Amino acid sequence: MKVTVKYFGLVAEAAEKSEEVLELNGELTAMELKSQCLNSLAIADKESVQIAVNQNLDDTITLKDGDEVALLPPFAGG
Amino acid sequence: MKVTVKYFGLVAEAAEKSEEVLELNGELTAMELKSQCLNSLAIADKESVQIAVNQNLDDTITLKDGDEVALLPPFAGG
Amino acid sequence: MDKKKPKKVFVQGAIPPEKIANSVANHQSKTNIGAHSIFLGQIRADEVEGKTVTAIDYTAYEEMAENVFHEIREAAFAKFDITCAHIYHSLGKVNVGELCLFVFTSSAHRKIAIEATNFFVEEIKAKVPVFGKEIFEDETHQWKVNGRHYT
Amino acid sequence: MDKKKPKKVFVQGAIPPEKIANSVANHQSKTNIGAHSIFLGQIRADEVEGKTVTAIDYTAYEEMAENVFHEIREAAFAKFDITCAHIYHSLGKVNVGELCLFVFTSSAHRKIAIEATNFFVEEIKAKVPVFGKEIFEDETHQWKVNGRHYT
Repeated sequence: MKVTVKYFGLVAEAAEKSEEVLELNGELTAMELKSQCLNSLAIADKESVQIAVNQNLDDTITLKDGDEVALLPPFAGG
Repeated sequence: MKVTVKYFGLVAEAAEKSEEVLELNGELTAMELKSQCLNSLAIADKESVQIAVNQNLDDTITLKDGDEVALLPPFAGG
Repeated sequence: MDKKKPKKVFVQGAIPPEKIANSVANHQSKTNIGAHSIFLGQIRADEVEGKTVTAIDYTAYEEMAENVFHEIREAAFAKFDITCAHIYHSLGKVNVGELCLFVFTSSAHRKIAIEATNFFVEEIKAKVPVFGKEIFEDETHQWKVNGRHYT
Repeated sequence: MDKKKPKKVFVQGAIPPEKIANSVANHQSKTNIGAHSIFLGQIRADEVEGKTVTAIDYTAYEEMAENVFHEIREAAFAKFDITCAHIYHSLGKVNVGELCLFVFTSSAHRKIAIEATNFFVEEIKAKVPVFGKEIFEDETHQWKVNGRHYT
């Protein structure tokens, strides 16, 4: 199955990309995908990165084909 | 002794004047002067009128020559 | 000290919206500011016993009022770590929909600016000898009292 | 319903002070309004380890952010008896001294407008996926985190 992963802010900077489409095999939760994506990246505080699945911040969601996933560093609006 | 009395808002309207100079005989507190000035006026809530002596809202002050006294209805700023 | 200088608060008639833009623009060179908090009072078309307010005519015990505004400023600067504070209040006639009060505070941090603006608004309503004649469409009037409609 | 209509919050670059005057002027025909409360965020020249911030470059997960802004608006209208509410947030580069956030609420009564503006500011900072790259004078940068400097 395919999911689109979007990278923002310092995560996009560390990943040197803003978006990619991943081909996943088997069941995977949002949290597992987050670990996999952040694993090789030079990010000091990986705990502070949140994952949204179809704009929903619940990281226990099991991914399904066509999901849009976003890796969100700490918010800095305002 | 002479004191200047200033009237504002609904007190000025009821008194039909904004200022007068009164010639007072003997000792008088601010509260006594207030009663005297408001006595004959058609004002529904005389309790709500404050008196300032030289811009000071303490109505127990004893008046002295040259004081500026102001009769102030409820504030409505803002 | 700039912040201690007495400033004239009263303006004749309504406060134009452009005054807000100008005041904000004047603070863009102060780069220690992170937050501005603004309160504006606007004349409402209140209905009282079937008649509608069309304007408020403001008068004040001006000398005392300017001194009280100044004391409120001093208290605000003692209480809050604000960079600047400006207050403008109308005198004379202000029509429905127009602005009669403009409070503007700035600080490095948002909570301070917001709390300072609230402090100014509450203090002004409670302590400044300003009087308001509410004028109805039929030219009759009644005297406004803070706390009666405006809570 | 006007208040339920999704509105675009993001603007490119700094928010000009004139936008505030225009927004206020647009509300002078709404004669049930008695109070406007405005919050403005301005870019501070913060010093970090001897270097000074000269700008913040804002990016966002735009689709999600616009939806979250909309949810915050719905929550605010459910919680507070406000007449109107407007939010504008910058995207892209905003220089020191310029405005990046404009929150504007109106109500018949002052306390409601003031509380609603506070609610918006806190909710926006906590919930909207906006990211800020603080750019220093030497072209290096660091990523801004809410709550670290801005409390």
